[in-house]
Amino acid sequence: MPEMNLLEAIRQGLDEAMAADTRVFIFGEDVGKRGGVFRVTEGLYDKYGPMRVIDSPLAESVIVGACIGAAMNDTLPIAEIQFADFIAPAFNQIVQEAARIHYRSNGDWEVPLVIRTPYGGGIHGALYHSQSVEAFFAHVPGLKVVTPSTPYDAKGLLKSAIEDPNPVLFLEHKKTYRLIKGFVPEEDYRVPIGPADIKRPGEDISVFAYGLMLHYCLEAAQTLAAEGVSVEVVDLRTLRPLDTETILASVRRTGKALIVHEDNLFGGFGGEVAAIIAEHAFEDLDGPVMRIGGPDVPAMPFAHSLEAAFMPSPASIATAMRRLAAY
Amino acid sequence: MPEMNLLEAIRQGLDEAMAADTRVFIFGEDVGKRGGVFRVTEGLYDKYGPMRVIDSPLAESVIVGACIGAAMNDTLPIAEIQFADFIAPAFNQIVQEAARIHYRSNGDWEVPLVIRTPYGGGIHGALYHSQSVEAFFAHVPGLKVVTPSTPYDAKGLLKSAIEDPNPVLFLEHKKTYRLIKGFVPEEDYRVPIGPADIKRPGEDISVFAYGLMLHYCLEAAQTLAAEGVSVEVVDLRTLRPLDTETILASVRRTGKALIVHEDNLFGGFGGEVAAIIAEHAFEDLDGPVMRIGGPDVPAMPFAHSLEAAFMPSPASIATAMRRLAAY
Amino acid sequence: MTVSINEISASPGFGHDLPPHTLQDMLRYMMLARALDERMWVLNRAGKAPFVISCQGHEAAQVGAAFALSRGKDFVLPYYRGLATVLVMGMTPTEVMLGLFARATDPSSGGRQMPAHYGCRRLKIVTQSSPVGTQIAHAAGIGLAEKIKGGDAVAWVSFGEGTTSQGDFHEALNLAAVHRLPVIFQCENNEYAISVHQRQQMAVASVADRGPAYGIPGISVDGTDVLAVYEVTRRAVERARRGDGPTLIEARVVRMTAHSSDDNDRTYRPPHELTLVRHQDPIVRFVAQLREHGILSEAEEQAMRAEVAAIVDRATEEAERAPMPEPETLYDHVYAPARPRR
Amino acid sequence: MTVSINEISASPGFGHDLPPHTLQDMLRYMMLARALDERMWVLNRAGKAPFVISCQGHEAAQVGAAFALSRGKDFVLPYYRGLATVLVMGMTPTEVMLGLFARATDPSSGGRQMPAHYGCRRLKIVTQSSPVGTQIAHAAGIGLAEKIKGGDAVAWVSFGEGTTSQGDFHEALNLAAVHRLPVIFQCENNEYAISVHQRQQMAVASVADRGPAYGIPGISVDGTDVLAVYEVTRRAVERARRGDGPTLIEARVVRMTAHSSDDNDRTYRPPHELTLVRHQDPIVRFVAQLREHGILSEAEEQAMRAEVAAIVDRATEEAERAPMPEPETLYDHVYAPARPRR
Ligand SMILES: Cc1ncc(C[n+]2csc(CCOP(=O)(O)OP(=O)(O)O)c2C)c(N)n1
Ligand SMILES: Cc1ncc(C[n+]2csc(CCOP(=O)(O)OP(=O)(O)O)c2C)c(N)n1
Ligand SMILES: [Mg+2]
Ligand SMILES: [Mg+2]
Repeated sequence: MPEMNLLEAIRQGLDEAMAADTRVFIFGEDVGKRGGVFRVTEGLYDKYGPMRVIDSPLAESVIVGACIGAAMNDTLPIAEIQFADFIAPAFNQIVQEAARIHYRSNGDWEVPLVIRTPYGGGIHGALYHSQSVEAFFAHVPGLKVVTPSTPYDAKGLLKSAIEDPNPVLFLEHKKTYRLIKGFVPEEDYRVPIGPADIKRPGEDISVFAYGLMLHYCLEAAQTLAAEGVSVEVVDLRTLRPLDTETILASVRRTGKALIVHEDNLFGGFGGEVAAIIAEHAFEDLDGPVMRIGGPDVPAMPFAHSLEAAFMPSPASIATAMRRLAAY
Repeated sequence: MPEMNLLEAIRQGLDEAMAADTRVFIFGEDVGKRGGVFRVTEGLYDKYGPMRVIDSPLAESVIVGACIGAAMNDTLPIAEIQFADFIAPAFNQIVQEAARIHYRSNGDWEVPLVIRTPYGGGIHGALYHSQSVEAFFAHVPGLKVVTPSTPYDAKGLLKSAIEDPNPVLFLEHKKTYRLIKGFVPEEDYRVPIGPADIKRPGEDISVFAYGLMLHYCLEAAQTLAAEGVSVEVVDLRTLRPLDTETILASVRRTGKALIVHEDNLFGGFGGEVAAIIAEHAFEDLDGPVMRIGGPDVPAMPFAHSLEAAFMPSPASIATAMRRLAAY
Repeated sequence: MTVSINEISASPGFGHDLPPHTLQDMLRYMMLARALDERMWVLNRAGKAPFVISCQGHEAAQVGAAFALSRGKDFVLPYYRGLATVLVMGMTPTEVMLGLFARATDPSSGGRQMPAHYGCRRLKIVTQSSPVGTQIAHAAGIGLAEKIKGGDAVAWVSFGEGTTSQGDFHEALNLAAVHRLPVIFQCENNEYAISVHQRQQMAVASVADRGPAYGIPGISVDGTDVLAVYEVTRRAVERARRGDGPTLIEARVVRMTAHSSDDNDRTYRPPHELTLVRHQDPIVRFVAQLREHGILSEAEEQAMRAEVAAIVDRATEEAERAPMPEPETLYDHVYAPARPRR
Repeated sequence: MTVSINEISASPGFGHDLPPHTLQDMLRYMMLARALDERMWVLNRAGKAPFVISCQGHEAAQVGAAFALSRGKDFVLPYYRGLATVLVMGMTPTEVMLGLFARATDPSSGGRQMPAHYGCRRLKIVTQSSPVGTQIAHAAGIGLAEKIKGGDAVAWVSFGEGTTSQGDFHEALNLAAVHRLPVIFQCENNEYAISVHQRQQMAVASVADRGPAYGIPGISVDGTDVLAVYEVTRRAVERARRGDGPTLIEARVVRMTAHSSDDNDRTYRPPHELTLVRHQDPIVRFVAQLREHGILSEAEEQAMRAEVAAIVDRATEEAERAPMPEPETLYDHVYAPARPRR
């Protein structure tokens, strides 16, 4: 079982999906000869040619809009949005069109579309190359939103997304691209969209995270273990549909919940998780449902000093874990 | 003090603001001779002329984008988006531009912009003329989001919004336009952006709502009063910045919280309110933090039978209140 | 590259060699659309149909175009005025009325959408939303997929002139032009976007002037002349099937009604214009043409009107009898179920 | 309506009657921009500047245009290649370097944005973001406000040819055209959008071909010829101030570097093209022109180069010494404070 980083796992997933089904094609800015600005699609243009790996014009709304049309004409498009910050011009096509087409046609039409996009910060990308966008889209019925954190999950979830008959927003934390490595099986496998994954079992508190923060939480949990606190770390993996069963079962066991994300706290995805816990595990709670999120400033600045001040860190997460454990 | 409906109060607020400050102008589809599709701007074109009440091309992105530019050139634009469902094409300009300009310029530039738009359902508007959009925008630092529910608040908040140096999204529930009437003073007054308002004091449970649902909650509270349950109904009024003090103080008194909105439940604004309560009023809670929201389907259908099935009603709210009170 | 129909159509003879029964069929569809549309307003006034948005004045533009397409093969993405389009493509009058009444068996949406938001996968009528212009991008994407697959179906999409102000119009035309996609963009220019006149919408006289900005033909045609529209569309379809790329067609039409049943156009439209519009009725025009060329007798016309009226009566009755959606179905079809792996 | 500079500029004499010192000033700004830009790459390679995005090859297009504007009166909305633009409009080399190093006193953003996202309210340089094309709408809005107020300032906005594919380009030009707003749209066409060639971006040869689609002049000019750009911009400014509306100018330029310091253009650009581009250096060209017309001696050129190098040294040193933003300032300026009521 070869070891690879998250980016390579995604590339391999794309490659295998394209080899297996000629209906699959890739559409986005610089995905062709350039292989994408992060090199995720590197080599695919040479392998599958310009009719299946297509450089789009610089226009996100029609990247998604055209892929919706293509999906309705018997192909399986994978749209790449170069940075999640630039998905905003496609908001209308994603929310009002892709997400509502199956419902509005009473089940007649389907939109089997994957939208891949790198999100998140900590890479000195400044206000417009660091944003997290999951809260906007996880709110939208008809969409699925996936946020893998390991190479294994990334490849397995990508294949599930490509085969899913619904529009799937596939969010790749760009700092994990090369930072996170792991073993990926040779054989064809899937990770289903939906189930969360307990990445570290524990007894004292439950922590819910995804993307880069999942790794920071695992690091903090390690620290806490040395202090005698057993932390369960749950990788949400899919934000919509959310695996509330696994979440509630974990909280019912530990009695304490902490949710961590990098996106701005207020109105972020953590609010939903917290609300579900507060309503449905109320009787089991031995402490307040806590949240850590990015501060409520418009975005993550460029200057190192400011970027560092923005990002939740393993240390700040460990502090919150201690506080919750001690409650 | 004359009585008027919510729509008339907004129109009067616009009229007075335009009369008081020549920098104020209105830009949107059909706002001119037609006076807007809901007639909110009726009469203003005749009074202030085509340079201050301007029919825009049918293009929401440039409606907001141009208003951002105009706001940076010493005018006070009021953009009208004909239906909140059609704000999606302007998402990029609102979220990436309007909301971030002051921050990204380190305080150098300001965007004193008001974006008015009718939202919400119950008027047989179907999937695309009934949507609630507050969750998308209340998540965005740099924006203010206002949701008045009474004529008095609507006019007072509108004037505050026009004078605010920041972009303000002003959400008008279209079913309240003619349904909700109230007294509006003759004199020039303001309702500040920020503070929530306890519309009905009570002792047993706290209910948080806004827009049409605020009125349904008041109706349900009336029903519960007859049953001997005292319900406090808090009108959030401003969703961002949120008045967490008033919210927490209320819950600390009653020990029980219910949040009601019409928007889809999952990832909706109620999650944030619930999360704040669950974290910061934990010790005072005598029951689970409950939420009522629209069901998690892509949008509100046209057929009466389906629209009725979608909308939370005074009756369904009363049921939840009873359950919470009995907890 | 903007050309007017007079220049390109050295018409080979009246009716472009279409056989008489086809010409009569065209008229029949126009009359059917009109009769259905008029009935909808009657039902609206009677409180039986909460919302109507009309095709009146656009019939020739739509029927002419649709007759140049291949039913069940080509994709159509008609906007909300596309009643005549969907009739030609195979939607039945009863199905249209089921949509008006928001019945469970409405093929477009099962009563979920407002009337006139057509869709039917079997007929390749692509489901439409209300935000204007989004469908233009979908059409480009359908064309892109067709090119990838090596097929020769075309995508035909319609929209109003106001909608050309949306970014999606621009992005879609540009994409289709770059990749020479088999797409026909039909702008039905009725000079108004609700109350906003074309003069406040654009600084050009014709939407066809925009073709050259994308390197594609922009053709302006009298959209009240069904045969002229047929001919330009036929050529555009040929061009698309040949792999030569998209065409932008502006069909100049008239909006014979208010924008919708929620509108009152007397607040913004001068009275003489409202009268004038009545004189540009595409059906009156086509009847006269057919009469002149001996293709339609007075008696045939009357028979056709009676036939159409009967169809509309029956459609209305059938649709009214159909059941409303059950409340529990609100939760259906949020997500499509997993497909068997291929 | 698309015209090439050769047709419109019956140039009255070399340099359009600009005095020699102005011509030398133009060159000085071009050299200054180049020297600053080159230094940034050196600093990048040395690990001192994490991100560089270049103006190299665009200097003539920007300096020529900016000299036709009125500093402190007209608004400029330059995109990320606008280094020469902001220098002419009054931003100092030190201020530019403060941005590169993300220092607290960076006038554009206090170190919050990536380098090259310029802004300065005092100088009417409007703050820019990264999502391309949004500023085009802002420029239209600035023009709209100017018209409402009855002023005669113009808004000048720049963007690349790739950016013309965005809906915002279309929507903004259309709005400006309808209301005849005082806006100048400068497209700096360097034939690439990162790796995507113009051929995959549009099916027209020139962005200027898009002017007529909006009913406004579309002018294509050699953007490596500073005086040609000056002249077309001067006329566009006159036109705008007269109330005759906007102009679309395509300045054909070369991208002499990779897209940015994160890019490697050898993966998609043929080697001969990389060589060719070196021969289209606008500075080399302008130096030769001035020399030919006796406006710049060899000694003057050398002095200018030395002067500029010294400025860049000083700017770099000053900026490097400046403090980083304090972490607590992360929370500043989320909202503007209430203004006193007027
Ligand atoms: C994005 C969006 N904005 C606004 C509306 C509201 N609206 C519905 S139809 C219409 C006018 C459309 O005009 P046009 O494109 O000319 O088509 P016509 O109705 O004249 O045939 C408007 C503004 C909408 N449906 N979608
Ligand atoms: C909305 C958006 N999408 C994608 C990007 C990523 N991006 C940055 S620059 C660029 C290419 C721009 O090309 P062009 O407009 O021709 O300008 P040039 O860099 O060539 O001067 C791209 C795709 C972006 N900044 N914004
Ligand atoms: Mg129209
Ligand atoms: Mg370029």
